[in-house]
This record gives sequence, structure tokens and C-alpha cells, in this order.
Amino acid sequence: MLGSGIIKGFIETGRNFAESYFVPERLTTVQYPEEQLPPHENTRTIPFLVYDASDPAVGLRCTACQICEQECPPGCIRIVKDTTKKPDFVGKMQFQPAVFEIDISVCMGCGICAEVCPFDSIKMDHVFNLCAVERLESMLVRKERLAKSNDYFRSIHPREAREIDAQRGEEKAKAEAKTRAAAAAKASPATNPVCGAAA
Amino acid sequence: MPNNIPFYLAAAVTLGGAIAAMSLRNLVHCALCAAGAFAGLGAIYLQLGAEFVAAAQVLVYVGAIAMLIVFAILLTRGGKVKLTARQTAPNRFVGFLIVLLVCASLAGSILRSPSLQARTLALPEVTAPAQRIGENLMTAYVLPLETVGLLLTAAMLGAVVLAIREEPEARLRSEPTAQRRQALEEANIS
Amino acid sequence: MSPPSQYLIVSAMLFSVGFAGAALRRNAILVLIGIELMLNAANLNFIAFWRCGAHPEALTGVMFTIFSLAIAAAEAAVGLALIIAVYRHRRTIQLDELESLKG
Amino acid sequence: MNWLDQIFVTSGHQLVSLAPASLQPAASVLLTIAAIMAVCGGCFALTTIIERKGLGRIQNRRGPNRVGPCGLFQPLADGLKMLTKEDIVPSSADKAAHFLAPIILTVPIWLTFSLLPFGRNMAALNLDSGVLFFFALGSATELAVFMAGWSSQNKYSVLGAMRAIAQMISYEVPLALATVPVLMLAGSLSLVDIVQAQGGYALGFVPRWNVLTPWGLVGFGLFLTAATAESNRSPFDLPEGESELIAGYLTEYSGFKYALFFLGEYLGLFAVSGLGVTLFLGGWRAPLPILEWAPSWFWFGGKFSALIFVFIWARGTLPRLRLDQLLNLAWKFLVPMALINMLAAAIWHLSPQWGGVFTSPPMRWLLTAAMLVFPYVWLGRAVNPRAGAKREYAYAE
Repeated sequence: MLGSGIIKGFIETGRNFAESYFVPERLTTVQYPEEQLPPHENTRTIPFLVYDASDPAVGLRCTACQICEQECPPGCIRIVKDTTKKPDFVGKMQFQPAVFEIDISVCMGCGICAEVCPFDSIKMDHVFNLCAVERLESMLVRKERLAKSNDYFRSIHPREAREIDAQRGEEKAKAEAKTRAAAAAKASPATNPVCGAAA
Repeated sequence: MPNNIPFYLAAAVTLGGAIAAMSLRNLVHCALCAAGAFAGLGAIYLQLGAEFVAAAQVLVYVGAIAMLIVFAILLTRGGKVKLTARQTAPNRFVGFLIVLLVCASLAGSILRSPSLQARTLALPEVTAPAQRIGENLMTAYVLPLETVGLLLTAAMLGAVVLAIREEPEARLRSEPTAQRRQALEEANIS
Repeated sequence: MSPPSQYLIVSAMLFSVGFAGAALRRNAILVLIGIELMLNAANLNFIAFWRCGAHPEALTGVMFTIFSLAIAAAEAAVGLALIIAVYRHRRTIQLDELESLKG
Repeated sequence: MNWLDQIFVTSGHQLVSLAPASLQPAASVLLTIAAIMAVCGGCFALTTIIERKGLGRIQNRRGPNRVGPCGLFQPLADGLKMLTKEDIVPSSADKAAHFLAPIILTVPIWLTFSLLPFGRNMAALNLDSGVLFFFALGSATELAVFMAGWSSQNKYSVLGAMRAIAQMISYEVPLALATVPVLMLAGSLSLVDIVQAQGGYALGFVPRWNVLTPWGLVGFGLFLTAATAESNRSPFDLPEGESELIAGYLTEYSGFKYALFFLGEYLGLFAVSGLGVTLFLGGWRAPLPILEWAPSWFWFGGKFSALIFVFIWARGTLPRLRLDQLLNLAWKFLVPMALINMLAAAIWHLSPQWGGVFTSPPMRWLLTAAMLVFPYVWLGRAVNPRAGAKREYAYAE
């Protein structure tokens, strides 16, 4: 009969109205600045650089390989290699970036840099309050601001961080085993040219 | 005479609207001004105590006839009509002359009529209650009422028939042509 | 309250304006508006005479005006339908261009 | 009890008596106008915020709650924004008509409030043909809508205006026809008399409101539907269907003129709600004899607010109609239903004179209800031929 659907709709919206005062499921919005929903793990805004341990100057995973700089579609990353090499977490000698800048007014948040990075160094962040009163200097994020600790990375991407930590732990263990073997070998006359500089 | 100010206002709106409706160039403006004149007349009726007629005037003239005129103007692209050369200066002069002549002759006879001068209106005594109008319509005026109903129905049907668009495909699709086409096709096949 | 002649003079002026428009304007719709104005002038006369006549309780003028309104509505509907029909055939509603019946 | 009921009337008289004797008629008129404009303007401000909050709750949101306590100062902020915005007139617009349209739209709607009886002895004007005047003033707004659409020289505006006019003309017919039974049975066109005719209680406690009779209930439903369409509100808000026409005839309006249109829309809603309360819900009369102690204006306000809430509820519930559905509903359902309703009302009125079983109220009830239920079902099927059939979707599922 004409009108039965209309009445059904009225009952539903009427319940929405009345129960919104008692039932939280009927009032699903969140008052943004005061309350915030936690972002999903796969949320991505702008990239950041992960460093291990506590000192960003030492533990920065980035090796200034410049793959991300080349792959970045809008070209918002600028990297200048340092002149000296430093040992990385497995003890291998690597460059570090002297300059690492991302122009976040150009960055489109595609996440390609994070995908191509072979060192698990550049990852996508969850911060989204990026507005500033000035559009040149504050939109150009430098290495110091980009560098964030692995703990932070663990807190925003727990699943991915666990995998990476496990993988890196394995690599490190393997490298240590190798060094130990090399050290053992050093005790014997054979030498291993690869692991010349054990930590 | 402060009592007369509403009347003068309504009369000014009516006459100003009428003059504008008859002399403006843009047809839509003309129609809108005519609607203003009709509404002003409604105000005069209200002042004269004929509430029902005033309401009917606004309902019929402003609500229906002005809208009809506006629709007709839009349907005939009348809003953007080109002015021909003949439609300019002499017209206005002749129009003014005609207005003056007709108005003078009518006003002269009105002003010279002694019976009209003598009588003045007494305000509160006379009204036209809707109930009395209805009773009149159902008793003394029942035949005119029926006739008007018939006339309105006829006018509605006539307006629909006149204004309906004749579709060219409808004629193609009509029965005899289809039969003929079928016959032609059969002739072609054989 | 003003004497009836005031209303009659307003009505006369309205009638003459409508008449001049209907006689001189060349657009069919404007002619129709002119005719409506003349009808309205007549209605105003009816109401004014009813108001100051000898037997206002008979409502004659009011009844006449009501019927006049109904007829004006019918007239406008048919008139405008005619104008639209003419426009369909001739692509114009300027009356001086519709001269095919001129001898 | 009586002084509270008449508090506005007596205080108004006292205020007027302060003026010098020669100016008292003018002072009385001005006071009435000021009171109506203040009350309706306040209602307008309050309704905008309540509507937004109510719609929010209906859609599982909270609605505006930032400006002032619970967001109650939101209308003030909106008003301030509207007033200070730049008033843009398109360069090709017809300046005079563009300027006049919002004024012509709002003036007749203000006038309609002078006819409503807001309480006992609280009608500003008791016109003898009040209901007819109401509809006459309502039809005057169509011209303003046309002016707004045409003068903007914008295709969307003209299309929106044409849709609005087609809709208003179509729905004026069922709106007027739905009120006819009330006028027939009250025997008057005056709104004050219509409220008078709904006085008293049947069986000692059931009020004799028109809505509590079969024809009144159907008439009220028809009236509400037509009134929603007449005031251009959702689900009949096609003239402003923003997905198709930007904002219809309002497209080229900004600043204060836009605010006037907004005001006109809400005032039109108030006007038809007030008319609905007066015609069908017994005006300012109390719903039960034991509640007679409350002032009459309180009951009018209460019923009025309830009706406004129903309109808001409908806006939050029903999706917008298509143009052909809109016109089909008006001409194939509402108009025939209203005509049948007139017949039912006539039978309701005349059946006691026939004697026999027809004198008992339950029989009259059954007879008229049957007269209305069957056409309702039948016409409902005609207007929606696919009712009950399973829908097929081209792309979904």
C-alpha cells in the first residue's frame, strides 16, 4: 500500500533521533579537535625517516642511495650525499645524507618512496596537521624534522615495524655470526675481506 | 483627508502599473507591471469592503493570469523581440492623445453627473460576506454559475487543444501510413 | 471616505490606458494585457457602484465582478493559447506581421 | 487563568493606551506588526538551529554545537555572515527585477500572519474570507519566484524558477481542495470562525478537532503533503535541487537578498503550519478538558512546534522526488483523493439527517472511513504501479 515504506522510513529516522541521546551507536560522529579517532595503520600523509636507537645523527637508516629522489613523481625530495662513510647497523660502511629535504607543499603522499626504499628507512607518517602561516620555509622539511625514532615507527605501524624489526634482527644476527666466524677465522690464518671492520 | 491616503496609494500603484505595462519595451517588465496594477486594484477592492472579490482578484489575476502571460512571453521568445522602426515615436504621441481623449470624455461625464456628486460612502455599514455570496451563487445565480463552470471547462480544453504541440512522428506512425508503407514493402519484395 | 466619482475616475483612467495599449501596441500579448486592464476597469466600476448604490445588500455588483473574473480567466487562457498557436505557425506575434488575410 | 490567557491582549491594550488618543489606532497597528515580526523572526532564527540539529540527530550527527552553549548562537553568527557578505548582482541581470524579487517574495508571506489566530482573541485581522486571502497571498509569491529566476539571466535560474512555478501551481490545487471540507463544515472562510467551530468535546474528553474525523485525517495528510510542496521543502525541493540546478532560482543571489529568500522559505513554512494547526488541529484549543487551564497561545505554539518538527522529520527522512513523480503525485493522487474527501465530508455532515443507523457516530465513522480507504489503496496503486514488484538494478548487486 502507498505510504508503508514512508512510514517505515519515518520510524527509522525517528529512532535515530530519539536514540541518539542514549545509544552511542546512533551518534557516530566524533568531535574532531577534542576527540580524535586513531588513524588506520595504513594511513599515509607525508614521508619521514626512521632512525634506530636514540641518536638520529648516528642511527639514521638512510644511506643516501637516492632511489627515492629518482622515483618521486613530483620530485619533492632532495638528497646530498655525505662525503664520509659510516658503519650501518650490520657494520657495513655506508654513506649518510648530508642534506635530506622534502618539500611537503609538493609531496602528494603517494608513498612510492616508502615502497622503493631498500633500507626500510623512508616510511609514511600519520601526522596531518601540517598547515603553517608561511609557505616556503615551513613547508620544506629538513633531515632534522624528518628523522623519527624507530619507537615512533613501531607505534604508528606496529605490524610492519614488527616484520622489519624481525628481518633486521635476522640480518644483524647473521652479520654478527659472520663476524664471529670471521673473528674465529682470523684466529686461524684465513681472512675474510668483506667484514674488515668488525664493530 | 488622511483617510484617503490608502486609496491614493492603491490608485497610484494601479495606474502607474497600467501605464508602465502599456508603454515599457521589455515584455516581461510589461507583464510584471500589469501584475502590479492588478494587485493595486485588489487593494482598492479591499478598501471598498469587497474582501472576497479582492482575494479572488489577487488569486486569479496575480496568481493565474499574470503567470499565464509570463509563460506565454517566454514560450514565444517575447522577452527578446526586436523593435521595428514603426514601433517608436508616433505611437507614443498617438497613445497619449487617445488616453487623453478617452479619459477626458469619461471623466467629464462622471464629474458632471449630479447623482454621483451628491452621494458619499458610509464606511462600516456595507460588506460582502462570503456566506452571502455563496448563498447567492447557489440560489439566484445558480444558472450563471453552471454556465461559467462549463465555459471554464471549455476554455481549458480549448487552450490545451490549441497549444498542444503536433508531433511530426505521430503522423508517420499513424495507421494508414504504416499500412501503406507495409504495402510498399510487400510490393518491393514481390 | 472618498465620493464614488474618485473610483470612477480611476476606473476611467485605467480604461483609457488599457484602450490605448490595446489599440496601439503591436505585440499580441500586450494587446491582451490591455484588454485585461479594460476588463478590470469595468470591474472597479461594478464594485464602486455596488458600494455606493441604493441596495448594497443585494450584492449585485459583487456577483457580477466574480463572474467577470471567471470569464477573464477563461479569456486569458484561450487568448494566450491562440497566441502560442499563432507563434508556432508564423514564428511571430507582432500583429502587423500577421497580414495574410489582408485583401 | 484568564489573565494569563489574555496577557498579550491586555498588555497590548495598556501599551496602546499610553499613546495620545489621536495616534492610538496607528499605535495599535504598529504594535501588532512589531509583535508578529518579532515572534516570527525569533521563530525563524530558532527553527534554523533546531532544524540543523534535528537533521543532524536523524543522520547520526550532532549538528552545529560550537557557537555559544549547545550552538544556540549559531543563527546569530549565520545572520552576521549573511549581512556582511558582498551583494553580487550579475552584470547582465535585470537590476530592478533582481532587486525587487526577494522583497516581493517576503511581503505577502508576512501579510499571511496577520490572519492567523495565535490564541483566544489573538488574530490581528479577522477577515471574512480569510482562507481565500491566505491562498491569494500564497499565489503572489509565484510571481516573485519567476522574477528571481528570470532577472538573473542564468539558465539554471530560469529552469529552477519554471520548476518552482509548475510545482506551486500544481500543488495549490490539492492544497485548496484539502481545505474545502473544513470550510464546508465550518460554514465560514474566516479562520477565527473555523477555530470556533472546532470547540467542545465529544464523549466529554475527545476534542472535536477536524483531524479526529476520517475526512479530517485524510484532509490533514493531503494538506501536509501539498503544504510541503508549496513551501518548496524536501522531499519536494526540486526547484533548488543542487545536484541538477545548483540552487535553482537562488543561484545568482548572495548576501542579504539570499537571506531574504531563506527567510521567505521559512516564513512560508510557518504560514502553512499555522494554517494547518488552525484548520485541522483545533487552533488554540486545548486537547483535553482538564488541560484548559493552560493559556490558549501555549496550545497554539505547542501544536505549531509539533507540526514544524514533523516537517523537519520529513526532510530528514524522504529522498527528493523526480519531476514526473512530483506532478503525477499531485494530479493522479492528491487531487482525486481531495475530491473524494469532499464527498466523504459531505456525507459525514448530512448522514445524521438520514435517520436510522446513520445517526450513530460509529456508523458515520465506518461509512466515511470506508469511502476513503478504498480510493486510497486504489489510487496509491495507480500512482505507483510497480509497488510490491521486486526491483532490478542495472549495476548494483
